[in-house]
Amino acid sequence: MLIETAAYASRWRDVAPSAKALFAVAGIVASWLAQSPAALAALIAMLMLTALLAARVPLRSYIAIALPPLGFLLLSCLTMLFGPDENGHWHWTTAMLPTIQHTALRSLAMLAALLGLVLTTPLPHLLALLRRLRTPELLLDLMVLCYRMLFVLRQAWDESITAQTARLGYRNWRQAWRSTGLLAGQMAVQVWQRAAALQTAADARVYQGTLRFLPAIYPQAQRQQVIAALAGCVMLAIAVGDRL
Amino acid sequence: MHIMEGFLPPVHAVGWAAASLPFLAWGLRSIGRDLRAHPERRMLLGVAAAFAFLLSALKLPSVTGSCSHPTGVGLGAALFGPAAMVPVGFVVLLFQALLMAHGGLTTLGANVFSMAIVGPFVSYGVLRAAAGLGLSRSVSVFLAASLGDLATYVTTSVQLALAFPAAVGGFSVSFAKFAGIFALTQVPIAISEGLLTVLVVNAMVRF
Amino acid sequence: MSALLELRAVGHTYPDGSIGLQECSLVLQRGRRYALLGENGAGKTTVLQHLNGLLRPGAGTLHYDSQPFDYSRKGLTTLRSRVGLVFQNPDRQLFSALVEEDVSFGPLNLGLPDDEVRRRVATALDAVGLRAYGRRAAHQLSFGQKKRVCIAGVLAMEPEVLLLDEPMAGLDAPMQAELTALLDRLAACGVTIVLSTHDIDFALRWADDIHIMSAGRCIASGPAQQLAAQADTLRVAGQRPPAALALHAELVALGVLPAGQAPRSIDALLDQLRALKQSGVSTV
Amino acid sequence: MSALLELRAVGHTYPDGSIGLQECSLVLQRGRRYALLGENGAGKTTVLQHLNGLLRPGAGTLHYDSQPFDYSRKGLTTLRSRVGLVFQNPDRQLFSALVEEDVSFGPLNLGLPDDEVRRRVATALDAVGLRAYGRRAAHQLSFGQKKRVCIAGVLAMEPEVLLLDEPMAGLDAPMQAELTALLDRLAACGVTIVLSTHDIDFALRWADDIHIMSAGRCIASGPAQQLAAQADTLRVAGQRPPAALALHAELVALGVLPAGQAPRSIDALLDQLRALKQSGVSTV
Repeated sequence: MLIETAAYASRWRDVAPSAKALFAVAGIVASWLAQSPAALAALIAMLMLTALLAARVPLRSYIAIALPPLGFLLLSCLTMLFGPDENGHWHWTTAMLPTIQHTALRSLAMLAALLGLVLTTPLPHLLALLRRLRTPELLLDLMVLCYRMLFVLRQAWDESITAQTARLGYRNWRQAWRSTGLLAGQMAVQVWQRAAALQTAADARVYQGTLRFLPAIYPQAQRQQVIAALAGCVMLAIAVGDRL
Repeated sequence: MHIMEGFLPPVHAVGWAAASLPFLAWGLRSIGRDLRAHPERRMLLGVAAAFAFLLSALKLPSVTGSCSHPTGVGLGAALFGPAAMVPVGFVVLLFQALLMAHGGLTTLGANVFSMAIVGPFVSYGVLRAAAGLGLSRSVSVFLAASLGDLATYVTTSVQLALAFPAAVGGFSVSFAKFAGIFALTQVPIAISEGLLTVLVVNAMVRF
Repeated sequence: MSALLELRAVGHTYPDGSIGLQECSLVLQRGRRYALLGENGAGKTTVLQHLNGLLRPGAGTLHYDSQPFDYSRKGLTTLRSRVGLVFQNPDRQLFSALVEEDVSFGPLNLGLPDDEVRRRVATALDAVGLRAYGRRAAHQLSFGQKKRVCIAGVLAMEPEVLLLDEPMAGLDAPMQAELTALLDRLAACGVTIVLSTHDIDFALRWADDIHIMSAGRCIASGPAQQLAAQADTLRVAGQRPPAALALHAELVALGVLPAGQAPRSIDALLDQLRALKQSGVSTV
Repeated sequence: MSALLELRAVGHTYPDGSIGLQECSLVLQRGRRYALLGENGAGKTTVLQHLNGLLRPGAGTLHYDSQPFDYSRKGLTTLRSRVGLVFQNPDRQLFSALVEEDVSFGPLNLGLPDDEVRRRVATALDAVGLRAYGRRAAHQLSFGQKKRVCIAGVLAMEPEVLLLDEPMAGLDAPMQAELTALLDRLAACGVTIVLSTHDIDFALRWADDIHIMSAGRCIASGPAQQLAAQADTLRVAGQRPPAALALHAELVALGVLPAGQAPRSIDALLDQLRALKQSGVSTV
């Protein structure tokens, strides 16, 4: 998972997640408000450059991560560029071009806002932020367990695939299907065993029914939030100025 | 197929979020009640969510180049009931947005509606109907998983068509276009999903 | 001296019908280092889970502080906060994302104030030598580091008794030496340590007392050196005599070494031989 | 004699950037028993996965039957059917509900006819002593039994070379003895065996030849007894000298034992001492 690796390697990793989230949310709201292509382009530039230059996210990972959503964008826009005319003949049409242009730029700006956040903030820090924002406890517990077990299960999955490959389990299409099915079935059964083991381990540490963790302290949080808010205001000003 | 970050206009994004919220609240309440009787279910759903995420990030043989697909949601609906799958699906979709940039935060509501609400409910309904008709286990599991998957993608096409009606022909033409384009990837995925779920369920009942 | 923890004729049958323990009795005194020695499947893990209240005896009783334990909610909280258990597989007991979060889980469950929890987390991570890793994610650590995080998670509850299930399994020699040093430091602080192992050489080298398990029973208990010399008892438990004792006995029989206290490890035996060489009392 | 398998200056970097192997060269001859000795992380598993074609060298080459290996689809199928690999953790390589189904996985993938598969499964289960367990559920077996099922699953492909990753990890003494006996039987049938271990005592006791790994390199190769005596090389690889050799050296220095071929295990040393005692040549 490229995002995960980039986030832990980021030089903004230990910046208060609240500040980074504030900046990203301001970027998203500004992108929603902005109307003209020029304003959206300015927002895209600001959001991307912040991630690439200020937070020093490697350009290569940035592009690799942005490619799948860009594929979706391309496909959807091409779909909108094709349609019937009044006579029911299908061909390329520019009727929706303004909508397409606006939607594409808005999507890019918001994608840049999202990437700026997730490429500098490891998911556990975001979960801690969600905890502070009073997300329902049950959802948080599911997220915490999901995050940790994700890596445990993926490692188990990869090791099993390797073991199956060693016994020629992926020689051809048919065998690949059979092997994947067997493995997924065995792992599905493991879900219960692993859950039971975690329950026992939690009970051993006086589990009281909810997963409680100590919040991290960010000594610089206040200063960082102010900076983020100011930068956010710049983006909002661009967007609001554009509407007026 | 997840709708990417920022693709939906604000009204639609907020609208779909508002539509999903009651289901999420209902799902949480339903799990909460269940947890009072079976506290160990909390861990179970957490691990199940991780497993669903893992399967959704999986590249299946024969469907190269496809990105994420809702594998496991149909299976989960059969095992835990559709209500529990709303919060689990929510977590999986949030993680896909945050860890893989598949989908997004502003489109989370719309994606939750198609993938964590419509998908599981259709799967569950098909499973019940198939049981009523007395179909074999493999057939009913295949139908449940693949129809749940198809329903998800039809819902996504509806969401896109509502947001971007065609200049000529409006919603119905736009729906036809989106559904047609995405069918190229989604129909093979739905079939794979059905096949894999059958293999998984057959392997599970033997353990 | 009174017993800290005691199993009296405890029997336990698992829900699937397999027998975990049968008439198993053993006593743990405060401040000693115990090894539970036995083959795989002899019931070592089951004993540890009884000592921490995770399993409840089907027959017999658990005595804690010389009182029969009552298994009330409050009693269990007290027992588990004072008797910490570290499981064998880290991936089945670490559930939170960040190291320090996981370590804070136990103390928070005890209802301690945040400051106190923070202090304990720092102390526990210091103790296992992972202070700098607090903000790392668990999946970024090596196997040996994860194992130490598990131990820190239990230490943060400041238990009097530390139970460890096969702590040396999967560790190579340098990591084993590191972990042994950590256990020695904890024992020096007065923590009672009980670990399970199937390695008799390690048990003899490390423990004050050994409890030998076989087929769900504790078939013998006593000081390590005394017990390790009882070849018959060991054979019943599927154990061969420890190498250090066997060699010492032969060398005594050959007159190379004087009769007396046997060494507890091959290294100690080597030291004896080297001392002999240097003292010039060569047998040639 | 020509090499069966050979790594020539192989380098391998994992996708996460960590270095698996660096200029690693080693040769395996037909019919011998090899131990790959090294600490955790020294690159033992990476070597085994190269020998079986699971990993591809980033630099250098794998030679098979004295030819550079070509990594074609067909070549990989042949290599993996002739060089079987048993992984460390049985739970990661058993995926079928029943033991015999799991063992049949490899032969079925080879595309053999059903009769032949049935014959091979029976033979492989016989070889590991689990004939009676074919219809049992794999997850109900003990750890040691699971390990043997994994070996049967590879044996059923009738490989010429058997690679085992840390086969003794997690096994208690009786199970280790059983597995050693099984490996001895296979070696006697002409199977070339390569196992990885971090236990130098075991490597010396069991192997004909040892390859010592350290930090992704094979830093020394040679006959077990010769290599095990090179204290300097061992120290680089984080290994202490084997107990049997160290004791033998001290006893020779003390004049208790005659100089000469050192024993390969503590048991062999004990036998020497007992023989000495019975021959009446007591040193007293």
